[in-house]
Amino acid sequence: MLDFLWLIPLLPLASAALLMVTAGSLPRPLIAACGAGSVGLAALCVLLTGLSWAHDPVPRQMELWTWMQVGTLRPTIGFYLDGLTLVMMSVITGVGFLIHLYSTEFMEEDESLSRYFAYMNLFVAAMLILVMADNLLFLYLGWEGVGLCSYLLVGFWYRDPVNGAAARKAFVVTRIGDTAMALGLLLLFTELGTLDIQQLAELAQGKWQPGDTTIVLATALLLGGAVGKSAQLPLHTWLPDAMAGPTPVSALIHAATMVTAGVYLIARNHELFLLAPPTLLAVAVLGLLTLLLAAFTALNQHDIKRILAYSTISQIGYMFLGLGVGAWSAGIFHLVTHAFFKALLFLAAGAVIHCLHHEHNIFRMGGLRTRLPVAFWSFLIGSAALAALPFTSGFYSKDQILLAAYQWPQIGPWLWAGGLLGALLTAIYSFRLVFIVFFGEAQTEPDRQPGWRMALPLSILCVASIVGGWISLPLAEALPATQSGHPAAAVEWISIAIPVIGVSLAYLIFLGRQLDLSALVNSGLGQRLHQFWYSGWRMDALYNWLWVRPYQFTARLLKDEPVDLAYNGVVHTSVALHHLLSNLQTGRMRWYASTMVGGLIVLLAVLARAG
Amino acid sequence: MNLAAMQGLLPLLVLGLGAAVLMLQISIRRQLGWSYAITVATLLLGAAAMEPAMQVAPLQVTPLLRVDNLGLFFGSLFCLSGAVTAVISRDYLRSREGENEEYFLLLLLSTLGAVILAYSTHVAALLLGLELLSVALYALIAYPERGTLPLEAAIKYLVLSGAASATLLFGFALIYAALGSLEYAEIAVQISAGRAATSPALILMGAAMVFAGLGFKLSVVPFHMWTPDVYEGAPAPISGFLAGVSKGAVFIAVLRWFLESGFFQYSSLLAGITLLSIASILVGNLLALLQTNVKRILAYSSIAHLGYLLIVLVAAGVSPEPGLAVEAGGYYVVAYVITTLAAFSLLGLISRQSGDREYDQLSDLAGLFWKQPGLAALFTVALLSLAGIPLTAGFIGKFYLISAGVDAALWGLLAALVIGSAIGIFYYLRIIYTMTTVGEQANPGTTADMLVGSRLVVYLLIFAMLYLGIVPEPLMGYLRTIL
Amino acid sequence: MMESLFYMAGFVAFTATVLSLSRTNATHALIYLIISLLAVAVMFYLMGAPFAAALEIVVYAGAIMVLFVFVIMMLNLGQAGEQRERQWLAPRIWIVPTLLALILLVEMALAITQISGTTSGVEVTPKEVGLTLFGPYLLAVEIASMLLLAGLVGAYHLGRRSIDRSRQS
Amino acid sequence: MPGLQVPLEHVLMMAAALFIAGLVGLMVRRNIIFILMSLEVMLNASALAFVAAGAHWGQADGQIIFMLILTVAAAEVSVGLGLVLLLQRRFKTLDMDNANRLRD
Repeated sequence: MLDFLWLIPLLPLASAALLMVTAGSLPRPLIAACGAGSVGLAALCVLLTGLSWAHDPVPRQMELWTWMQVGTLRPTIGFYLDGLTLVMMSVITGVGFLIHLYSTEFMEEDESLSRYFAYMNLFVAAMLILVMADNLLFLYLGWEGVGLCSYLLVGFWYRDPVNGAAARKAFVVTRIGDTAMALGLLLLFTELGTLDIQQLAELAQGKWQPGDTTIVLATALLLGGAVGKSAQLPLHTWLPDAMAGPTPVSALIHAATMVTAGVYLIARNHELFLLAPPTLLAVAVLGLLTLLLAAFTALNQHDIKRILAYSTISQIGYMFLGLGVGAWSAGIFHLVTHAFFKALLFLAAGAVIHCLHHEHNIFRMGGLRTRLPVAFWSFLIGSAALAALPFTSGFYSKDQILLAAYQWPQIGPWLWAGGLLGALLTAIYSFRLVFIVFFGEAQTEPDRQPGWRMALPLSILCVASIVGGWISLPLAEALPATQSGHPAAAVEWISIAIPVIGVSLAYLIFLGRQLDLSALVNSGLGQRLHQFWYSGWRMDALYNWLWVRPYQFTARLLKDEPVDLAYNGVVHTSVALHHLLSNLQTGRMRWYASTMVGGLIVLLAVLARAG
Repeated sequence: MNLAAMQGLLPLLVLGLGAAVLMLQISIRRQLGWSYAITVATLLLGAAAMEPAMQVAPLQVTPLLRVDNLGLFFGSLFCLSGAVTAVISRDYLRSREGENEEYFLLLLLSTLGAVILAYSTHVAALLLGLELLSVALYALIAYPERGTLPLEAAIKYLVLSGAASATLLFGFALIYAALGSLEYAEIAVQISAGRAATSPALILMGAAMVFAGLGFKLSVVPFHMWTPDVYEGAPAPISGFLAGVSKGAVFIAVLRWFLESGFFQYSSLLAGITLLSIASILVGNLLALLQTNVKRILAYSSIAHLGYLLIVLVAAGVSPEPGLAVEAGGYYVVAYVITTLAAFSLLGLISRQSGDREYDQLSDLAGLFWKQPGLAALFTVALLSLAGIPLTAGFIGKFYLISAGVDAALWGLLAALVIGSAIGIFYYLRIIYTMTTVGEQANPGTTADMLVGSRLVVYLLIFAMLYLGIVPEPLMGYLRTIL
Repeated sequence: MMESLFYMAGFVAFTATVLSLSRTNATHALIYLIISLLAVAVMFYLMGAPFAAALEIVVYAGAIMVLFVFVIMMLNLGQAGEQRERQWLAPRIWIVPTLLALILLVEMALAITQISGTTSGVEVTPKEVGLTLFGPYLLAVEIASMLLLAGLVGAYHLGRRSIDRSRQS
Repeated sequence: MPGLQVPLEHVLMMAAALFIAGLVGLMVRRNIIFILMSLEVMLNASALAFVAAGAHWGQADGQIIFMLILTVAAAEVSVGLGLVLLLQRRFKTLDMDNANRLRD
């Protein structure tokens, strides 16, 4: 099966091509079958690959094909297969397939079904290329590919200009990170002369001491790319807006896979990052800040998908924290469990939205526990995992990260404390969501129940969200081990207790009403704080004020100003030359003959220099 | 003439025999379908005959022709291009009355000329190949029964091309007078033996006149004036043949002449070519800038592309290791021929029911994307390839060319190439943009009535352009082995 | 004696050519051209190329020029045409091109005068030519036949149309 | 009969002069018949140069190229005159300056 590795990205790619070419002329069931089936087949291939890899778990590099060979330049296309790749591939195709299956029902009535599946399949193919690539250039191709698909899918319902604006925002903001990443690639290439990931690691270790400026700069630039793609501070603002796309898209792209690409990038290049301790510190601190900031924001939202979006930002913050403190496997572990329970949450939210006439506001829901039981149980399990309640998958992964943070020298305990605060907030906001949406009085009646194609993926993901914490990922070879050592039992117990406390608090505040915070909320400070957090710490306004306005101002200033003059000059010169030359094309043969004679005279004169 | 020579010349024999059979068929009974079938079959057989011929290569057959991989490969490329032209012409001629059987005979003879050019190692073969190619083309350009434009184009081409041939011949006569040989390899021997030292200026002038004559066929500035007029006046499939096969064949002949007769050692000749190259790139692209006739745009763009190709000659001359430059030239010719054929095929196909005029105005293409998406896709890929956008054959060709230029440190030429490409993108994208707009003008509204052959050719061309852009290595590797 | 004959022939050839190309009457021009070709044939003969001389007369002056005559007769160019031709040959029209051509001639002369040596004075007989033609140049003969075929078919196609039309009208 | 020994440069100059004369005709004349004649003159000049060079080396190759040029001239002229007939019929003139509808 390992020889057929190329089949895995090719399947969804071929399906995307087919759907694009036929442009909706296929019968709708066939479109759905093609869209979901190709990803399902790919998932099957990944499974087979995993099985045959288990026999012989050696990392291997497979050169598929040399793109071209011009002189000494020889860009190749190849895959690298190790435990990390396998884990990522499983998540992408496995969760991806479930979401595709779910989509066949969710998008059933959409007129652009073919376009939807074409984009989704293209996304899966690009994401697979991203994680399978053996060199950073090829990885970058996948990286840009998923960005493009994200853009297309956020703006999927393009008739509403708001969606278009959201898509553009997502594209532009992540581009900032991508540009940094491209610069990082160029820097690495000029320094080391290759972009092959394994060679890079080797060469870098030979060339630099830990903390050398160049490698710190290069990894910082890569981090820029990761921060943009994974919606971390300060480039996180696009993700909440990206919820404008269809909900399965949010589940697949903006929760389970694409947004974790930054985590993958850092883990994949961990040898480089290990040479740059300052960058690693930045990763950890950025992760912590992001997770806190997003958690506070999530506490104050009332759009169901925005709450989940901020929780995603926050959870990726945990992954960054894990990577930053050297808990590589824990970071990836959290990536996997997060993919399960966040996909579950989004899909359950999608089911709610789907059955409730596209209602997004949680305060207009309520009492859905009995009316939408499938969604309720899914949401409950997903929230439990998100809040890291004991024995759920989220608990294990988050616990590992927090323990590793605690053991990190110097500021470790501070990072740990921050993470705990985040965990408390996570528990509160996730169960706030559960209590408000599913308990209390009904506000809106659902007009339908999810069918099996929605229920089945939800059930599978429910199971995965619980048992996902018990599996052991084959990461030992691929990533360096976390420093072991057992912290005090108290630390463990605190980690367990915090989520429980959070859930209890949420119960007291939002359901039992024993804890009345209305006085606090309605006070002047409370109002202002609420507004502040509701707007996501006013980041959008800040950026608007800091970047967009000055940019627009400069643009207006330069609209007909010197810089343009140069460009216009080029244009005018070209046009003038065009007219001049064009006037010479008189259509008269005598004139043509004369120009040829003139040309011959000039040519002879040039040659005569040697004569 | 032994058997091996016959085997080596098999492609030529097939084409010649095919022409004879076709002539007999026309004289016995005029029937367009048969003529078409014989032509396509002959051209495909001619391309396939490369295989047996390769078994005896390399083989010098009389001083005139050499059967080697280079000639065979490009010979079969020209045969296939001729077949593509024939298929497109069949569709194009359907709405045009008259006796069209000779059209295919002339096309066959013209292709034969191109193949001979690819084999030529002697002045006589060069002259005959060139003239066979051109004489058949004069009649093909003027073929349509109605309208005055084809006639005007044919006369312009005939007269100026004749003058160019005379110039070329005079140049060769001077070289012959100085060196006493007409065979390329022999010329190289004489030059290295020092016979040239007695009259270097004479040889250089001869070379310059030869290059001027060939430069006309390649439509290199300042010998380019005829190009847009002739392309505009000629039937679209013939314009494609003229721009693709004729130029490609002449370029291969030039490449052979340069490689084998030792003219690379004259640095002033290389300086002259550099000048022509830069002029072609800039003038060609500038002339295309605001042009509204698509055929003329493509004509100007072909001038610019030949300017790019000349970089190969300079690079091969300057660089101590000419291999890379020659490979780049070979690849570029393949990419250019395919792309050019694709672009003109579109014009031929949308004009298939247009009666007397052709749909060659930019405004005629408005809305093509919505009316005939397949053809629009063909044209889009072709234009992107001409513009050198990645994942198309044109990109790889240009990339190859740039690395050859970098290798030989030809910064001036590369600067011209970059400027030219930048201008080029503007007008190529303008055409694509026009195809996506909703046109108000009367527009080729016909769909779905293309012949099966034309459809096949459209798909094949799209595939070839993309394949060469995405998987260029097989062809590169092949060219590396044969050049 | 022979030498002076050669130079005389050259002089005649050049003069006749210039006269031919500056005529207003096509028939006159053609006759000058034939004279020029005959003079060139004399030069061929004197240089030891009798076969080429014969072909120059038979094919060039004989066949190709007759084609011209034929066409000129068919077109029936009248007096009015001649009047117009005269206007077209005003000095302002030909002076710049002639200057251009003279520059080119000077450039060519600079190079040509570099060469030394004479024609060998050995006659290359028709037999030798024939042996070479059907020896190393055999393929050239074959290809030339294709070339003539192309010319024939092309001329037939174009000429047939004009004759058909003239019959119709 | 033995050939004459004339300096090669004289013959080549003669050929060049004829070539240039043809070129002038090409650049000056508007009547297509004269243009075709100019073309013939140019081709003939090249042929003269070849025969002279062949005579210089005492080889038959020069004469053979001359014969090929003859063939070329015949083919070109036959097609060219066919075009002349059509030109007269379509444009009612032989003036090439009138045939300039193809232009920028």
